[in-house]
Amino acid sequence: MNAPANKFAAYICSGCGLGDVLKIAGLEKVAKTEGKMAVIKTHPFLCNAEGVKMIQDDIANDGVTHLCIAACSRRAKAEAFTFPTVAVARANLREGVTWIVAEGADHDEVRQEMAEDYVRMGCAEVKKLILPGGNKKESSSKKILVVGGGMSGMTAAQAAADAGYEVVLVEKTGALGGFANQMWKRMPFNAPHADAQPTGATELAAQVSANPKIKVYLNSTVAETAGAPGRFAIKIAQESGSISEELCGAIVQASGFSTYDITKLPELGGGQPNVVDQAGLEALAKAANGGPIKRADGKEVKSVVFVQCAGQRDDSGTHLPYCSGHCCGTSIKQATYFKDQNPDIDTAIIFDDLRVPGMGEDFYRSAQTKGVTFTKGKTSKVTGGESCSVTFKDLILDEENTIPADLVVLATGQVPNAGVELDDWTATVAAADNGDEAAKEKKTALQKISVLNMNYRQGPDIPQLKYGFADSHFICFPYETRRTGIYAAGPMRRPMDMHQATEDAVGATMKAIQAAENAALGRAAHPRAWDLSFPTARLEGCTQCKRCTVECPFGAIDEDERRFPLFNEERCRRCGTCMGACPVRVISFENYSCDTVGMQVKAVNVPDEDEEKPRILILACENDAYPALDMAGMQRLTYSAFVRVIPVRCLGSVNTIWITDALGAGYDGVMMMGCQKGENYQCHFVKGSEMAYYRLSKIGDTLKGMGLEPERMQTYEIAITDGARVAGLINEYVAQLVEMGPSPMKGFG
Amino acid sequence: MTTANETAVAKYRNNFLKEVEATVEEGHWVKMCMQCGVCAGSCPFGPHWEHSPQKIFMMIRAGKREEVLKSDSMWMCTSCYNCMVRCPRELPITHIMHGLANYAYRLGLSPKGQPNQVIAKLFWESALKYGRVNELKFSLAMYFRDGFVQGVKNALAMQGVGLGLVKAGRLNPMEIISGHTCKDTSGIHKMIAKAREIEDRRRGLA
Amino acid sequence: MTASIATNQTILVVGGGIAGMTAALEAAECGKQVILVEKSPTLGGRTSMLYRYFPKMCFPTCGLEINLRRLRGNPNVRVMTMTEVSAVTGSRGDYNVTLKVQPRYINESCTACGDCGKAVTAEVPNVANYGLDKVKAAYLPHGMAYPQRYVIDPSIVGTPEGEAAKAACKFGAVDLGMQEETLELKVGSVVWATGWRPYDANKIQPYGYDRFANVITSLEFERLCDPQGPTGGKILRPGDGKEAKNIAFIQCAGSRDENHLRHCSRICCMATLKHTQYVREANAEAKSTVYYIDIRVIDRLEDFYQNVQKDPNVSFVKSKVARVALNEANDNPILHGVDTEGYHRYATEHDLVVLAVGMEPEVVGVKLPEDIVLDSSNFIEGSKSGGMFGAGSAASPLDVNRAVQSATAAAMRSIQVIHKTASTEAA
Amino acid sequence: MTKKQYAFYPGCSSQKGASAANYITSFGVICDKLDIQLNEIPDWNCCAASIGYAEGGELPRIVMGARNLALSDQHLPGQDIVSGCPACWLANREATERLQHSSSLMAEANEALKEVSLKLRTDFNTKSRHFTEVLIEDIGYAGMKAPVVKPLDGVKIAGYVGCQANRPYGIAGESFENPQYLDKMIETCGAEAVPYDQKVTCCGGALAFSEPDKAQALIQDIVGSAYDHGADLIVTPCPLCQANVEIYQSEINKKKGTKFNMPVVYYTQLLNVAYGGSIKEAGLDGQLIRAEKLEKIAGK
Repeated sequence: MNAPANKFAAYICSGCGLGDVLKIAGLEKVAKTEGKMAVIKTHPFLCNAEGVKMIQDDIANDGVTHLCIAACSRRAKAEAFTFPTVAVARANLREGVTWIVAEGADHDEVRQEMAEDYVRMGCAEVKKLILPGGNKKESSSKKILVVGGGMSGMTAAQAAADAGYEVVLVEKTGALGGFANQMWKRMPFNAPHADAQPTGATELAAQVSANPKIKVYLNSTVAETAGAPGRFAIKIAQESGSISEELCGAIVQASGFSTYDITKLPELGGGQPNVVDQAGLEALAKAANGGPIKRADGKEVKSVVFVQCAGQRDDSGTHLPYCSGHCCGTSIKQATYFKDQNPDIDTAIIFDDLRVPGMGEDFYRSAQTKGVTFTKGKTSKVTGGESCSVTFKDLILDEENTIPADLVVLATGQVPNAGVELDDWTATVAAADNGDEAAKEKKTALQKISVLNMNYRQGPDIPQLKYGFADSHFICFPYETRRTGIYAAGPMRRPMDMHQATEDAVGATMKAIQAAENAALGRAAHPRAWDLSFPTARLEGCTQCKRCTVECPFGAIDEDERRFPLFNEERCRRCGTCMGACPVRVISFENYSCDTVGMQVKAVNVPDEDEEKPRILILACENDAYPALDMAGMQRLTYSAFVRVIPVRCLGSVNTIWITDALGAGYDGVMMMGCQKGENYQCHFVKGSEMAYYRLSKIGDTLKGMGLEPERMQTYEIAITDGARVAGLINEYVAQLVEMGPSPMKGFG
Repeated sequence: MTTANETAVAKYRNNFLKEVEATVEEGHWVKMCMQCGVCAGSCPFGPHWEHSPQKIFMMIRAGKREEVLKSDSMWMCTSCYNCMVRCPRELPITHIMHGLANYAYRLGLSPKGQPNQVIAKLFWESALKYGRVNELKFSLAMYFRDGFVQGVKNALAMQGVGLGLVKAGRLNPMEIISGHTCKDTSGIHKMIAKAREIEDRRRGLA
Repeated sequence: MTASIATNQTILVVGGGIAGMTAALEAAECGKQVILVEKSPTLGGRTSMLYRYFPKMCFPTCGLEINLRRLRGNPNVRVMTMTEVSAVTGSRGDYNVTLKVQPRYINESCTACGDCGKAVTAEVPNVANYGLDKVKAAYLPHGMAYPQRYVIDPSIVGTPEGEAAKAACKFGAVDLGMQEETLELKVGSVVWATGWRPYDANKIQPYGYDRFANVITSLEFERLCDPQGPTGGKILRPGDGKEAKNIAFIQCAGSRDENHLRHCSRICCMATLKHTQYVREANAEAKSTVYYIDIRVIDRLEDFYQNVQKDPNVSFVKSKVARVALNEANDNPILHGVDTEGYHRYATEHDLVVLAVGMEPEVVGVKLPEDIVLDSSNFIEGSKSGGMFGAGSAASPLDVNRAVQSATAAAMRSIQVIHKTASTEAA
Repeated sequence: MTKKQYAFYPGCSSQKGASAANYITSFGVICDKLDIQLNEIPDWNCCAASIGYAEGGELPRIVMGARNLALSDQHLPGQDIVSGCPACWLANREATERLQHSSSLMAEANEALKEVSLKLRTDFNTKSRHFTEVLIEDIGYAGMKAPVVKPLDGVKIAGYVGCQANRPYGIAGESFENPQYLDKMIETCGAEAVPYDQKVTCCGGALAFSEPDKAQALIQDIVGSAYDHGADLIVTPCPLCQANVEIYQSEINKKKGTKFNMPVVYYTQLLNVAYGGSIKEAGLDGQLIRAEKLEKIAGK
């Protein structure tokens, strides 16, 4: 389908010792006779200004449109070999051949064969490459929807507006401010970290309401989220019952948290008079307004005990297993409410580990200076009433102790409001569709809980990670939700204090405006933000099997009314999992398709069995396995010259046809190298490697059908640091195949 | 009449921490301890006492007044200052230990006949009497603290050393009769009496 | 990389660690022009010197690879290594910055082929391994180094060694005549992602880091456990190369201490918990003992702590170790202290002691623009003029995840500054 | 050339016929060679030491110090107050700092000082220093080396710094756990400083008297380690350390069956001998356990 104007050129580098150990003439011959390249040039130093100039001139003056650069790894010299106006394929002769094939004349033959194959593969690939033009949208919205009007939400809205973006803020209650409205003061954000500070919620709410760029919907919820980044169609249900619609570019979800129900802690006096949680204490302090803090019964509090980790860090499975992080600091803050008002009030904090990281240590010291006493102990019993008492094991004095108090404060945890848990949702919907009445009711109930009510087939809210928090799975990429253009902020993402929450909101807003900008340019979102390609499907060939829609890790694909896949390009992360899933191979990217890889597989010259030169195809994840192979090269480790490596965007994008084609063509084996899967998965497209394993577990029968041993196809989890290991694995596998003998398919291919 | 102890108990009711802050040398530092225990592990006499400094600080916060003031722990301080230089919260632990000991002693709660208490007392008296310490009288007093017979035993036990020191010119038998002294001993006595009066007034022990 | 000339629409990011790279990339992927300066020869910063991340035990280079890929794909970021900011004047939206560029003695022609390294015999301490081993004086900082270019150590410039390196290079990449350069540019906003450094363990005298070979820092321990490290991933004692099987971890080595760092460094507890699992991985019999004041692992990280607590090979002692002595017979450190939970005195012998050293801002001792606002531990809170921001562990002692979060926020704030200048100029 | 002038606070143990008499004796030659003049504070009184706490309490102890400071300020204005005994140095310096730190304490002290018709300037902050500080900071190691005529060749010495010469103040720039200055002085005299892990172990201080067994356990470590590291003698900057570590060796031998006979001398005695001082001038005749190696050199 390439226009006739296409002109293909191969540029071969003889630098970095390539010319010393490879017969360049042989490579040129391959590029000409088999690669059918119109232009073939060799340069002793292709990546230097002169070499690059040579290529640029050919592009400018000679109409070259497609390049095969046979030199070093695609990970090396990327800047030099960037030619934005043409399609480029890289044949890896350095890290992939000369650096890993054992030195010496006895290896010359296999080394040369390997290099020639890579030139063949490069030429084959480039023929199928189309330079992605991108898909600019004229009418793309850059408006930011913020869901939740608490500190996080307000901060996000203000942040986006300050950067010049229109904002729609939806808050379910009648006022902005969220939990902060119930608070008397907050922990200090800045040096000297000594005293509790006003929350500033009222001021921020006023700013936000007054900001012409921010449209605030109070008493409103999101009734539906449809569309994709750049064109999210949001239905906002108002108290009045009326529905207004907003077109938004990206979404920040800051739906906050609830406090853990104190009545679930009877052993700690939960529910008894004068035993309150931290929220309850904030209310009392707010009521006191700087004066003496009084209990519900009006009695002035003269002694107060704070019980840390109430219903938290619980490994029994009854209460919250995690630590909410802010509670130590919050209790310290609340203790100073009393001390600042009247230093004679006895304030004790009973803790196990006092967790005030960073500058919190200053706040801790400050409270000690004010006379707050800290006791390392485990509280076993609290009784409320006219005179409360707290029984605990003093871990320092190593004895049971009971202290009386007018008021007891339980430091309970944060419970996220992240919306509906998707597995629960899927199960419920399935049951409901089978006519289960209870399930139908539950479904309506869940819809009420849902924050975004997304119309995605994967469910109405963003996926939750653990304990109901919608956190990112990635340490290096804390904002990576699995729903493109929707970013979580604040305590619904992870338990946190107000300072972290406001920081978090600003970060999430950064990602949101970025998503809106990229959607408008037709560019992918993280991790392929530079990528202008996007998947298209030849629907005439589609069998409506739905695998692509089901397997897409990002919920990018819906079904149209005729049940054909409907690609939401702006949701797509360009991993190619859909391409790997498609049994009829109708899905492809301009620069990455069944053909771009398939033709490389076919291009390899597979020797006959009598030559005793097995061929092994390696399909390697380009983020971890391929760099690991490069590392092996950089460390000058050697591995078998019988392997041919093709980098893939993700193991999830591997279409089984490549494997069957390879084995059918007489390859002796296939190694699939992807990222770690399972709970601590490393796959940057979440489910890619997992899907690959799942699909390939089913390929055994196909192989049997071809009369092949299942061992001829192996999958491996490879980490980027596995340079040495990967070389070893290759050599072991090659040895194993030699043991097995050549593929019976040889000669039929 | 009520004892100093009873007065203190009445004044601070059950808040021992407040009492310590008001009456003990550097006592206001006690609340800053974070229970890391570095002091406990740093003390050369650590193995020999009941409560470590950090534990005593915890006991003070827990209001264990009797236990603390009657304990012999702070009397075990050799003034090596290890705890003080290592404390991550910069508590002047050595001074607090001395202060607690002194306070307990002034209230008459400290363990009777605790040997270190005895020498501390003897040293001070010796220092005060002539304005300078008279080592011979000081050591003899030390030997004879448990009565004459034991004293002779102690003295004999150290006789070799004593004679050695005399021979080396580092112990002067004549000091029994005459010894080093300041000219203005009477002034010094008045000065110290005054100082004590001021301190007692400040600590409410008058 | 573009040769884009900086304007007051440009964002300058100082520091090429994970926070700096993140701030630069987030802004650039939002269409902004960014200059990213790094004082060392490569991007990657401290995280590239870690073996694994907690709590997932995944590899820092994995995220680094993605960020480098983002960088290669983005023309908006201009990277300058071996470059430091020597002065900043002006105010929000209009800063004049002076940069000092140190000579690398290797130019863009380098292909990282390694011939110069082969030609040189002189060795220098390997910074990437905290000096635990040596590298040739012509070296690639590490396998993931970016730019992927060699560096010549100044010590061999003007020596026959330097000439040998020059002679060995077929591509004329070795330029021994390079000089320090100074350049001025205008930017609208500055993100300080200058990161942290481990607190100098020599200053923690009671623990004898300066006197006992088998007392090391947590950062050195990371390198010992890393297959790319000096011992190929074996936990061997620096003293005698014997495998360590009974390891003590001393928490708050410098942190939470008025004599050293006043703040809590946050990461050390989780780092040590992670280290106990390295120990397990290396030898199923090996024992770890953690001496701590408080175990500070918040939110979901608590899971990791609870799992380690279940590990029979790991024990916890609530105690700040008083001092470390030496068993002169076998060079084993002996830890002296008191377990404060019930007051138990100990004198415990271990074969290796790892000091969980605190985080100190890298800028301590560096002259910052007086516009910068620092907290009591010299972390960057922001700037009086409002156009400069701290990011990552330059702003607060943070773990990687929070550092990236902070850097993303800093990028947002810079964009706000740029927007304000743009709109006021338009008006 | 003019001599460096210092107000001198000898302290009780350094008086004639007292336990550290030989320490002071050994100052003589050093002061001559290094042009140091020590002017004794008239009618100085006991510094009250730390052990005074039981009966003394806080203010009386500080007032004892205050009197010395006031006398020094009156009679020897502007001269740093130098003492050879770390306990005295510590007490004087502590008194100065505490009084500087708290105006109320200063007022109280002055109220008491009225009784001896003295007054301490509220801005009094004259330095109280240990004699080692004078040598290290004002003379310097090079300066200390200059007069050396009899380098102590082949003498192996364990530098025992102890507690109060080292904590809480110590010598500027030195570590509390591993101070180097005593070793440097040893080397300055031409002797060899052996590695010594008991450098800063407490000798029991005043408690050696009242808790002999507990203190002697520590002293046994201090002396034992000196033997283990091949030392001929121990050197110390502190009279109390010197007395405890020297005097109780015979006791320990009796109780523990050890054969300790380790000389314990002062750094000043080393310098003195190195400067050519005689056995008498160096106060070596004041040793319970004679330091033969030094005496041999001094005798030459």
